[in-house]
Amino acid sequence: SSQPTGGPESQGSAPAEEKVIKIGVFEPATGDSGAGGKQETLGMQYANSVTPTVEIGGETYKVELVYADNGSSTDKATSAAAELVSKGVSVVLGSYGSSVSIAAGPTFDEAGLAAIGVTCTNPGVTAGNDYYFRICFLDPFQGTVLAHFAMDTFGAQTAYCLGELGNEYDQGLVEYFKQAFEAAGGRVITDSFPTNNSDFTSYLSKAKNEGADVFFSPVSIAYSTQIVDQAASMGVDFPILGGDTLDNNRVLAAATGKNIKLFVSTFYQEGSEDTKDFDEGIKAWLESNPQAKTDNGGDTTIAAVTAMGFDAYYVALEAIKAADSADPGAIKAALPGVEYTGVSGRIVFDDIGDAIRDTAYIKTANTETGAWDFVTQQGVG
Amino acid sequence: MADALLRLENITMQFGGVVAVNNLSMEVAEGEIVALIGPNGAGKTTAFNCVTGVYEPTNGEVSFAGQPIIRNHPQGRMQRSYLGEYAEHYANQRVLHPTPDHITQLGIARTFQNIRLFGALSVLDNVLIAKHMRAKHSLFSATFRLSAGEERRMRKEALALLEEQNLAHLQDEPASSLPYGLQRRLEIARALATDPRLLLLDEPAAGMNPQETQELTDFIRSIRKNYNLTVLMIEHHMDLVMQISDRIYVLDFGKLIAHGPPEAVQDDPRVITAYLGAEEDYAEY
Amino acid sequence: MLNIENLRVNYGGIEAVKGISFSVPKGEIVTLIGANGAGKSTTLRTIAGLVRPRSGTIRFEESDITGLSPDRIVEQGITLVPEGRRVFPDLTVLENLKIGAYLRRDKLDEDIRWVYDLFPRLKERSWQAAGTLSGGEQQMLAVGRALMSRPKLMMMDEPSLGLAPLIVKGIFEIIREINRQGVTILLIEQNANMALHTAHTAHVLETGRLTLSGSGKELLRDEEVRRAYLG
Amino acid sequence: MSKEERLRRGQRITWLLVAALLLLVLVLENVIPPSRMLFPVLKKGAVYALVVVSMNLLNGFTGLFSLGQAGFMLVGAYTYAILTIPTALRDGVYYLYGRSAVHFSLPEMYARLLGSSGLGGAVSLTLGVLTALVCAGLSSALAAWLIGLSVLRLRSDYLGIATLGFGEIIRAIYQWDKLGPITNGANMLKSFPTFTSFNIKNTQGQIVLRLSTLVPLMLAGVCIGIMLLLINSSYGRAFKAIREDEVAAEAMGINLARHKMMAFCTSAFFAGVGGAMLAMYQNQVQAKAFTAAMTYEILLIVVLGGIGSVSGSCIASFLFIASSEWWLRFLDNALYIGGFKVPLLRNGFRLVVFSFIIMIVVLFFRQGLMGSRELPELIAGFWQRKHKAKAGEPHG
Amino acid sequence: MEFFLSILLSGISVGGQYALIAVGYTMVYGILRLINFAHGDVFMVAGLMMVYLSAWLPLYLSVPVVLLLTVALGFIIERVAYKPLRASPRMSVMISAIGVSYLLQNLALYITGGLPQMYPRLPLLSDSVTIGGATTRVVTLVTPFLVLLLVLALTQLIHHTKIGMAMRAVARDFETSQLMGIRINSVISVTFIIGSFLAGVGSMLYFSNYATVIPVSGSMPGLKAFVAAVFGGIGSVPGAVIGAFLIGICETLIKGSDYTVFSDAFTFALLILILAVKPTGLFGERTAQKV
Ligand SMILES: Nc1ncnc2c1ncn2[C@@H]1O[C@H](COP(=O)(O)OP(=O)(O)OP(=O)(O)O)[C@@H](O)[C@H]1O
Ligand SMILES: Nc1ncnc2c1ncn2[C@@H]1O[C@H](COP(=O)(O)OP(=O)(O)OP(=O)(O)O)[C@@H](O)[C@H]1O
Ligand SMILES: [Mg+2]
Ligand SMILES: [Mg+2]
Repeated sequence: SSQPTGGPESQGSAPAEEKVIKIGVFEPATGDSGAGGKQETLGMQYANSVTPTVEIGGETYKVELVYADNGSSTDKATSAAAELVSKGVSVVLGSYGSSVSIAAGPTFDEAGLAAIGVTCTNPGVTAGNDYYFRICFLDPFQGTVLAHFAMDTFGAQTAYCLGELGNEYDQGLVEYFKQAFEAAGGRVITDSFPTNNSDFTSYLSKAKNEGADVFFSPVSIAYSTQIVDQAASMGVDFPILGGDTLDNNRVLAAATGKNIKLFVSTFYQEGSEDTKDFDEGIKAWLESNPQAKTDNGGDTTIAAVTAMGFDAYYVALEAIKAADSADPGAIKAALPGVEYTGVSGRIVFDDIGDAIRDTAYIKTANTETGAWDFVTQQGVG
Repeated sequence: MADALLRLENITMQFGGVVAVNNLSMEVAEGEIVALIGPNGAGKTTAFNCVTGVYEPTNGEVSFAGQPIIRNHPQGRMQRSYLGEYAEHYANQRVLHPTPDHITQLGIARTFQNIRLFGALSVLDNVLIAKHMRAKHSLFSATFRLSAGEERRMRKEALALLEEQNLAHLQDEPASSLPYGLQRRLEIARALATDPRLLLLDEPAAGMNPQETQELTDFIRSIRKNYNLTVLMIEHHMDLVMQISDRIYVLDFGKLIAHGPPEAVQDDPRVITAYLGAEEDYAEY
Repeated sequence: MLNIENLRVNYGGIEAVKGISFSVPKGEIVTLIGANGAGKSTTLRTIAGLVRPRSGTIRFEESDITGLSPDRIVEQGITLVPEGRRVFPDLTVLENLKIGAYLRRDKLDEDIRWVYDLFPRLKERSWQAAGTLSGGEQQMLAVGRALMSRPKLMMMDEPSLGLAPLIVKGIFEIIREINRQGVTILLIEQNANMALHTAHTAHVLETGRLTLSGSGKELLRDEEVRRAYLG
Repeated sequence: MSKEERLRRGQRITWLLVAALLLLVLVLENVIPPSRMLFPVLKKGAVYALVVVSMNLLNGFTGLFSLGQAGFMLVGAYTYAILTIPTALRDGVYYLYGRSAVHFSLPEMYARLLGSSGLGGAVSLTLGVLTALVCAGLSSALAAWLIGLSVLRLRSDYLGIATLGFGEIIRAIYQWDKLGPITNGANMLKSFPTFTSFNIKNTQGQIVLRLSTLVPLMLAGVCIGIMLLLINSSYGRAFKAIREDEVAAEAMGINLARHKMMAFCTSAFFAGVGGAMLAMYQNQVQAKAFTAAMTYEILLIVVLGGIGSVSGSCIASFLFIASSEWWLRFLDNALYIGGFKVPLLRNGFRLVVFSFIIMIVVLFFRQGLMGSRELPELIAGFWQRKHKAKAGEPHG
Repeated sequence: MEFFLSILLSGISVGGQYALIAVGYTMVYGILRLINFAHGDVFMVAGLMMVYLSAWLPLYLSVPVVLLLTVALGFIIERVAYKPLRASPRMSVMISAIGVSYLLQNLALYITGGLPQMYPRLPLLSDSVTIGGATTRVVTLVTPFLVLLLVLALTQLIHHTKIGMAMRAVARDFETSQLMGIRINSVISVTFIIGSFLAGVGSMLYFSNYATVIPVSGSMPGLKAFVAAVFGGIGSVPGAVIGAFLIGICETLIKGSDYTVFSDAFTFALLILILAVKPTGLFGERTAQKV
């Protein structure tokens, strides 16, 4: 039998003998984190359009992305994960949001399927789960980075932290921020709001009243846009700090044209020389693909999670190549040895399965141009 | 009458400014059939509701078989707006407010002016439900069938009761599908299933034609005999009332205006003006 | 005035009315008598539009009203005093009367006074929520409410149910009185004696079929009727 | 053949059917690959069936409009999790609160008596889990009792909203960080024994007999069976009487407060067990998930199945879960037939279609799937028709 | 002081927005005994329509068009999802309402792709003002007055007009109402139209304050508003409004305290407390039921 030579254009009419390897995309497309999940998926889709095949045992396999929406909620995560397992994927990417990843862990574990977390930064994702890996930094790191940044840049002594109740990501990050901030002699007030809350003025007033120097709220996109907007209308003077989730064009849009200071820590900075190809390539891809552009929030600003999704796809390909097999078990065995340098930097796994990372980018919203400005690259030192 | 089965003393029931029952005292002796009549809105149903615990009377006492079962006197806000009499009389006695199920437990069963069967349930179930109260079982033993004997006994008795009322062939029909007359009959059967000593009937003949009313009359007579029952009933059908009651109480505007044997009451001028209307009128139809 | 032809009505699988025909001449009192479950109420409910007939036609003053919605039928001048009172429990007595005249646009004071004269008991209770009235008082209210609409044809389903003997007589007085004022009346009664005395024409309904018709006086003399309905 | 006999026959057939289905599941589970979507759907369906029936017991059979189901499930789920997380894994779970305030785990306690490996291990796991499930049920029954004291005298919608409110209050309490050492605050509890823990492994750690789908089905089956017994007992009849007419029920000597409380607590008990089983299915539990929306979903299934029909509830649960989690999923993904992209298909479409289906069922099957009938009656009716057809005689 | 003032201000504005939704609930409940679970979602859809319409229509046009469309939506929902179930058990209608709520949310999810949508700035309403040192938006100050005005008009309508009386009659007995010549369908439609109109107005006030619309934007305010309606006694318009303000203020006060976890729970606790004392809410009348 002969191998088809056609590119991705010939999809529909490919002969039946074409070999396919499936990669599961375990991401939220709906719910609180739907927006973020979609952007992360975009990175994978773009990568898939750039490199649609992989060589295994000398044969070319077409890589097919298989999606399962985990609805951003832990109670739907199990079924979504089971769905991927049942579709026979070889390896899984995702999810945006730590809670769902943690919830799905046992399902992947049981099925002997390796999962590569992209931006789920909570330690609980990989801890105690052999089958979960991840390519991003962890919350203890990110929290510490932000705490140091707050103290170094603003001389902050009092920080007000706000997270969503029951969201592992928010709560974990707040906790590590608090630990670092207090260790450095600062005072921290922590608070949580219930899911689906939309009035944040009380929390902002409280922060103001407590004399907070910074307002740290690493919450999901829907909430952060509201916090930014309401903070601006209340005329608060403290800067708002967020984690990687706030690195999103919706949040940026909410800040644009208002008198507000917004800083985020993130995985990736658009516009550096090294990643010019990627930046331009994906922008062109977004422009040519209306659905993708809508998923990205209607413009072509590149979110860090998109870049991370892009890298995750290649890490998975590396693992497949290293295993030289489509068998989930073999891929799992090969993953710890994978080394890959992507647009977000170098990725090597430690023995828990976490990527070894030591820098984060800090960006600020430029409220005039409506773009993210690079501030600094911050480590824990 | 010392051996009265049911005794009402100074019962007053006041709704806001409306005194529905005003200082009513009456007695029903064991084995009697007593009728309570009076114009519309005189307070007859309300009196029933006071006896069965549906309402708390504003003032007064009800005793059953010599035991006080309900007792109240105006309290709180009611004290100031009370329009009846003898409020002080019960003031320093213990207040008694049993719930309706408690009253039924004591042996007083009733039917309703507007039929209140368990419409969607079968005829048999309607009767079985009335047997529930006296059965010896707990939630646990009933669920796990540890008291299956008790259940069998209930079924047997319920069926016997239906048999007697000529309803047995309808046992699986939903109660709501029965014609009106049979529904009334079933309601009485259901009340009988609670093993009462006293049966309260609220307009049992309403909506029945003269012939059906006649059947009902015989029926009430027979249950008194077979079940050793005392009956207190409200009724507007004078034929029925005059035929079977031993004594009659007449209420008007909540007050007792007459009582005594049927003949005496029938001729009482106050009853005629308030309730029956002039005799010759009555004969015309 | 009202012509009913071959009316059949089903409830689910049960046939409650099995093809009846009769008419109600203008200015008369017509009564339907029959045992429990004979289909009397069903007939009235069908005329009022509450139940759709399976077949048959209902004509009122030359126009076909079969299958019209109840509110349209009321517009034509037909009112029903429903079985079981059906007063609006949350509205006061006065409001219940007013709503009886919902489709009228003229002044109501006169009529309200008239109803209160007919039933003094209601006047006393003018501000009471109708749901807390006694059974008989509710029945009076239901009749009063129907009178408020000044109908051409008034249908009454057991208006004397649960009323004290004195009031029952009163009700029949009223029926005759409003009939004298020109209102045509279609009446259902268990109290066949009274009904037959009052009515010009009477029909006997047995399990969904008309078995006997005649003037009230004729039926009063009929042996069959005497045995079955007069006791 | 009399109606009663036919009904009894229908019942026998139903039981046989259920037993055959269970056996089939056991076989399937061990024959076809465990990765099939069928199994998670069966597991979740079983859990939902239990919860839905427990809600039907209240709303359908006792006529108490209660919306507290999610709250009771939450109590059960947490009780189960707190009692069974292995002590060694507790610190990892409670990482934000230093350590857990509970220092034991039920399966381990049994293991100390019976040994932790081999048969002893299996028995102690089973006993531990069963004890924890019973505790889960009891704790939510207790919660229901406390709540019932204040709200059961409310009528219809007021009762509904008050119980809904209690659900929200319970959720807030479990999320309260002051209770963190016990409940782990608003964060997830995990690492407790799940259904997969019941797969039997040999000494090499390979699975020799899969029971992970059978176990939830059996557990739910037993619980639903108990509820059925209750419904068909004298107390069940009393509950129905309350549904039909409270005033008349009271006049028949049924103590409203006591019987309502019984129904409320029983329902909560099984909702608690169901909650615990949901936690087992999900491998983790978090208070956040037990929202009013979950209660609505359960209520929806109750109505879809038929208010007052246990078998309807069960069938509707499985159908609901299967279509929402499995059968309709393809709608979420773009589909190419030849080179043609099927329009509308994209993420979120599944839910749109699903809600349309629900609306259609609600609008066109007014009584739900089963009305208030039960499966045995249907089978009996079927039998009767067949019988009649064979006899060939017109029915008089 | 400034802190307290700003908390109070946001409490009042939250309360006002709940009030507008609550009135819709209470009216529909009053008539159909139906907890219209879809009401909060109608409110959300009104928000979304504004987002999309304002993109290609000037504001002075899009505002009335959105109100019109919202009213139409409420009307259509009633005709399609509730009217066919008039004769069914109440539970079915309620489930139909839950179904509609699902449908609207899922449609919104499908159309927006789950991305939060930015609500347009309404001139004047969205501007900031400073009073007593606390900064807030104009809409916060406008809301309570607007609410009061609307509610006065409504109570007038319900208690002193024919249609109001018809509404109360229909509430208890469809059949008998028809026998009085009342067109129950028109009366019910009017109710839904009024309710949806208020939801439309409410959505403008609400989203001017909170800027983003997501598919579940309606569910929390919807639930809170419903609680407010129960709180005041379902069926009573002034009750709903008082309930809404009380809840709004309490809720923001709690959020400003150390027990934010309980901000939603407190609302319910308050409700249950009220129900324990008055089983039919603050102004709810115990429906007359005579045995
Ligand atoms: N819950 C209540 N609230 C206010 N008034 C009430 C209430 N219940 C009864 N009443 C009033 O009390 C009076 C007596 O009512 P009741 O029902 O006892 O009359 P009745 O003698 O049974 O009359 P009928 O023969 O017409 O049934 C009536 O005028 C009624 O309006
Ligand atoms: N809603 C209904 N559903 C099913 N069957 C009904 C319904 N209403 C009445 N029926 C049945 O239709 C038949 C005729 O009932 P209908 O009420 O017309 O009788 P009726 O002559 O008015 O009797 P009554 O004197 O008891 O009022 C009866 O067998 C009754 O059981
Ligand atoms: Mg009475
Ligand atoms: Mg009738």
